[in-house]
Amino acid sequence: MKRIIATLVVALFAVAMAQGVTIGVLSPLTGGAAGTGQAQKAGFELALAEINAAGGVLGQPLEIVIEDTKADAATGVAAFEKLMTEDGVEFIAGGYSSGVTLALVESFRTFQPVVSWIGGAVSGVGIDGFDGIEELLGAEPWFFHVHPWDYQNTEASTAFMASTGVKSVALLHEDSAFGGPGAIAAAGLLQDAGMSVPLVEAFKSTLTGGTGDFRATIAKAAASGADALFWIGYDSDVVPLTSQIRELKYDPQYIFGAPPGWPSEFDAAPEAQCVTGLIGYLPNLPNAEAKTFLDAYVAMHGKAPDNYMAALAYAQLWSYADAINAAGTTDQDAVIAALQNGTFRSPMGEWSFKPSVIALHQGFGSEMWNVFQFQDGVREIVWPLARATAPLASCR
Amino acid sequence: MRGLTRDLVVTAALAVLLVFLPAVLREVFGRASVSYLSLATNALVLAVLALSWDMLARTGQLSLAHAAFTGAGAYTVAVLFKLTGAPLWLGIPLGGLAAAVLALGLGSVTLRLFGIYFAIATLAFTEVLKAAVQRLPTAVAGGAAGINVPALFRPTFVAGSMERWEVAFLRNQGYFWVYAGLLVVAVVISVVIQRSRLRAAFTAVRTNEQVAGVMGVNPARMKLLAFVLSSFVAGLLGAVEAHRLGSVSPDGAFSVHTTVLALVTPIFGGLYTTLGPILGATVLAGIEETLKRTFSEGYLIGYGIVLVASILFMPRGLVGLGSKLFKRGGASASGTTGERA
Amino acid sequence: MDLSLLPQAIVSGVLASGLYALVSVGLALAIGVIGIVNFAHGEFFMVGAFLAYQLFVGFGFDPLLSLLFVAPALAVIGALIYLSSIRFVLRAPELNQMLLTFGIGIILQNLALLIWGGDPRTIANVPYRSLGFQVGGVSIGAVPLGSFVISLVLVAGLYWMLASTPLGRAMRAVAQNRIGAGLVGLEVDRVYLVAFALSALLAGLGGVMIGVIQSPTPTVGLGFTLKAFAIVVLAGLGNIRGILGAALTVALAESLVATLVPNGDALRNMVFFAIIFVVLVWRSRRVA
Amino acid sequence: MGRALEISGLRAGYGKITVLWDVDLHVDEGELVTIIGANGAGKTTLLRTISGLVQARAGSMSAFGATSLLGSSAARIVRSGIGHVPEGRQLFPLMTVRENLESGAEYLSRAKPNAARNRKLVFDLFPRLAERGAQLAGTLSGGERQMLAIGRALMSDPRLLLVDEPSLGLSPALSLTVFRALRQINADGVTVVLVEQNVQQSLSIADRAYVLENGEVVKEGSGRELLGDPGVRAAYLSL
Repeated sequence: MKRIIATLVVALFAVAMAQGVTIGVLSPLTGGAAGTGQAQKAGFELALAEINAAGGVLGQPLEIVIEDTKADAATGVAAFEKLMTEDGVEFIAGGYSSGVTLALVESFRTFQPVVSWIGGAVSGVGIDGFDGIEELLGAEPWFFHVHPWDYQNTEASTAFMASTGVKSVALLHEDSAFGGPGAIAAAGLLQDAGMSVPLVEAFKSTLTGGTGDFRATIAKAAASGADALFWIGYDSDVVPLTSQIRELKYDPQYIFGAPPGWPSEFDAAPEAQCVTGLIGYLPNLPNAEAKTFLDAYVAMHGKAPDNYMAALAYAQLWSYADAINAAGTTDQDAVIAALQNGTFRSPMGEWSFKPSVIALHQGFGSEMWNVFQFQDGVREIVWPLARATAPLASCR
Repeated sequence: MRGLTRDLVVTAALAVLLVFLPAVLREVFGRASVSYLSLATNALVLAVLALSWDMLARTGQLSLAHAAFTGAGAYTVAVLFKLTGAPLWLGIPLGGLAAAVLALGLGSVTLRLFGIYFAIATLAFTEVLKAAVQRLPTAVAGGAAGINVPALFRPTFVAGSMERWEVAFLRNQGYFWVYAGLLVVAVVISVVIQRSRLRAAFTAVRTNEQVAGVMGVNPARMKLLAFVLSSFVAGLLGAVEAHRLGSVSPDGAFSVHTTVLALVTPIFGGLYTTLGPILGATVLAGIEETLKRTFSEGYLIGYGIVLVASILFMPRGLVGLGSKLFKRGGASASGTTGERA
Repeated sequence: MDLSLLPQAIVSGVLASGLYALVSVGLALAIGVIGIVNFAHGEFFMVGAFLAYQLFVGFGFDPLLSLLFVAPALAVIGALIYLSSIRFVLRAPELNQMLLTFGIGIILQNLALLIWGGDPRTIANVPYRSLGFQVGGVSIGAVPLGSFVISLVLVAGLYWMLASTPLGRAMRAVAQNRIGAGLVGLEVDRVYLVAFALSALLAGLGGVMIGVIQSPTPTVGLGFTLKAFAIVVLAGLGNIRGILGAALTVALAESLVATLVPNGDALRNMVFFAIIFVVLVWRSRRVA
Repeated sequence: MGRALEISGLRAGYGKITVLWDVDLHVDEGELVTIIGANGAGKTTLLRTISGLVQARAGSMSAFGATSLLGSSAARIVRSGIGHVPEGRQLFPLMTVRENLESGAEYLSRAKPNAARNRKLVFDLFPRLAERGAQLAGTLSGGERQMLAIGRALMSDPRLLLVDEPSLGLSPALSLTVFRALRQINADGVTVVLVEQNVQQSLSIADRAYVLENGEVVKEGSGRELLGDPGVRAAYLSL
């Protein structure tokens, strides 16, 4: 115990010297969710460099302190408390994992800093007997949620499915907290939109202990005779799923997936051809900043962002900088008002915080989502039509 | 029994120390004591987990089922509050009890498994239990999304008379005390084992079951006893964790990570002792946090190096190193001896 | 229940046993010969997968070609790890070995995170990854078939090596009686070194296959490691031939349940581990 | 005749326990030397230290003129011509009798060319082993295991053979067979050092003998002398 305390004292003095505005970031930098955390970190670093190059915040350089949550609840809480009590931050950014977010609810309520939170998409809306993040935190005036809620993801997915004109959809979903509730909501919405759902089938994701043999599930989807395949899973499921669909000669009209990210370099794989997916950011979005973000990102990190979380983190930090500058103070109520009323820049286009089903401040909604299709190695935007760069092609 | 009395006195002193530690931290560090208290609590959790695993290991049962018992404790609490309006503190003892009953069942069918066979069987049991819990009706066990669990402590903020961090301090102090209580319970159980005939019996079962039988020790009964005591503590721990972390889910509650930490920590600290797991938890938690605060990237590489180095340079753990340092020149045990598990 | 899918389920299950056997043989060798419970074995898969990825990105190597480089590379890595740490704990209690190899696993995993980042990667162009042949209404995948054949060859080769070569007999001798092995002139330490390097090499082969069918990530080895441990134990420690039967049993059961039961794929791990548990318990009671 | 083995000031033990205290002994080429002593006197440890299974703490050892053997691995010791039939036999239980025998010669370039000759020699000594060639060593009887252990050591073409308690657990008839075989081996030119509980039997075939007590050599003499020694008779022969 002494040892911990001694080292903590040293750390304490080091951070007590910080000047200007500091934003505390909670991100899973290691462990199974490290891909997401690292993407967020890269986005924050880019935004930070740009913000400070543009004069910083309130005339001082902006600073961020990034804490690794390991996507572990207990670690996340301790990291948050460190940011609040040792680093003395008043603004929190980052955020990922519903388990971590649920564990943070009590602490958030205690300290009530301004929390701008990317992850924790499990709203709880529509799930009986379970309180999700939106139900627990959405009504708090200091809570700002950046990433769309689960039902907004499903809304976008369903709207896209409906736009294709398919009559029936086979729904495959991973069986944990991400795909399970998502599939129930999606099946309902698809049916509401007039499509039939002959198959709703759970599978074991490679992220939660599966070994990536989806043949049995795919065979069932093929046997269901549905026009389109809609799957909800993780990025690491993409390669086995798409290759096994081809291997089993299953040829739905559309293969549509909604993983949190897509594996790097998958664009160049032949399996990618005609696969469609939901994504927040693509460099060929029809707004000026989409391309400049890509260029700046490549200049800083040497490669294109693998995960749209980078763009969300970038947008999140910029919104803080703009709001604090607009408020002209770090006073909490003023910054909340500025965040609430402001319109912010982002690689996804302009955005602002609006009320959602429960939440007072929901950043991106279903309108953020685009559906892209891999066409000859390029991610063409095929939906919504207003942003489309190419028409949707059938896989058959 | 003089040894037992002495150990109980030391335990009582530890308890007193733990009771006052939060106030001391607050006095010394002010608001920063909030996060130190959280880190200390995480170390306590690890200590209880490690000590409870070690109790079982003393009979030679190399369990990879510890997540099953913490998970059982957590789910007992969660389901209890989801289905009934039980009083707040009732779930914790029930969680320990549920884990103990589960252990009795698992223990009695795995009695004749040894070494790695036992380890894999218990790992398999955990995985089956996790999948089964996930597939229970959602109305009962919440399915994949899990279940919310009410907090044990919700200190109220009185504007004007206190600062916000003081509320967090009170909450963390509450949990710290509860875990300190768990640790004391675990230490008392452990010390009673170590200072009674159970110690010789457990050791005999671990080193040679046939010989144990000849000595008049009933190996099956000893193994089950260790299993039940160990998992009871683990179940209590899981139950409190459910309250502290606000929710349970199958992947979180039955994580292999818990199981691995439960075994890594006592090896690091020193196996088959009361002090070893506690020391191991404190030092490992301290090292990880220090590395995390020192290196922004790749701090876990350093953590891995510490583990590797610890085995190479102190094969009997921190406790073994300590006794070597203090008894230098005396009849200190060589580091390489020790029976195979 | 849709019985029309039954033939496909059986074929898929049989072929899937190949990958299971492939990821298990190296571990069987480490446990069987050296008696070391290597918690870092899954990280060897991961390193193998990433090396195949790196060779593809850097030189455009097909994974099959990469096998020729990755396998020896893993053998070297295994040998270095053995020389720098494992050999000091050979006589230590099993638990010490577990902590040591767990530490090595953490180091490898986080080194990979530093080098390749946390995002899933793709070996983008594997011409046979999506290849399947239709035979009488049943699809046979090129990759499962390939890994099935490779693992059959490997297991047979390993079995032959152990039975009929001086090196193999040396490994068996060391495994069966460390003291006796020294007395017949075997440098036990050197045999262990070779066995551990070979175990890592085999893990490298498995890792390349995993890199083909999945996305290399720092944690990609995990799902296979637990199952490989279970298969090795199901086969009986040191029983190389038994790997095939054990892998077939669990793979077939998984495939049948995944196909015939609604939401069966989500039950894969439950079925797998339930079989392991029941067999281990049943066997322990029968023996006694 | 040269010296087959020369040991001086040998000290060895396990962990914190020292078993051997400054042991001096020598064995001439062609001799059959017996070491007797009570349980725990250090006889087995002495053989294990000579053959490299136990690390010596101090002392020196030379065999057939080769010095600085102490501290070598067991594999190097056997290469230098010292075979060991250890306590507990230490066979490979899941290998056949044949494989066990062959393993004795397989890894020694010196012994490999003579494998056929030595195999014949072993089978002549123990015809039972030839019959059981394809059987797994783990399924053999105690006597057969002892024969196999001796046979395996002989396959390494030793010039000096260390034999630890060959009669342990054997019937009188079987142990007689084993002792006869040892005498035969010795007659064929192999130097033998024998540790044995059966003092009467071992002293009667020994050229010389040492008495070990609490890790120290307390007596030395010809087999006949020691058989007649009143102290030895009182302590080890219960006469």
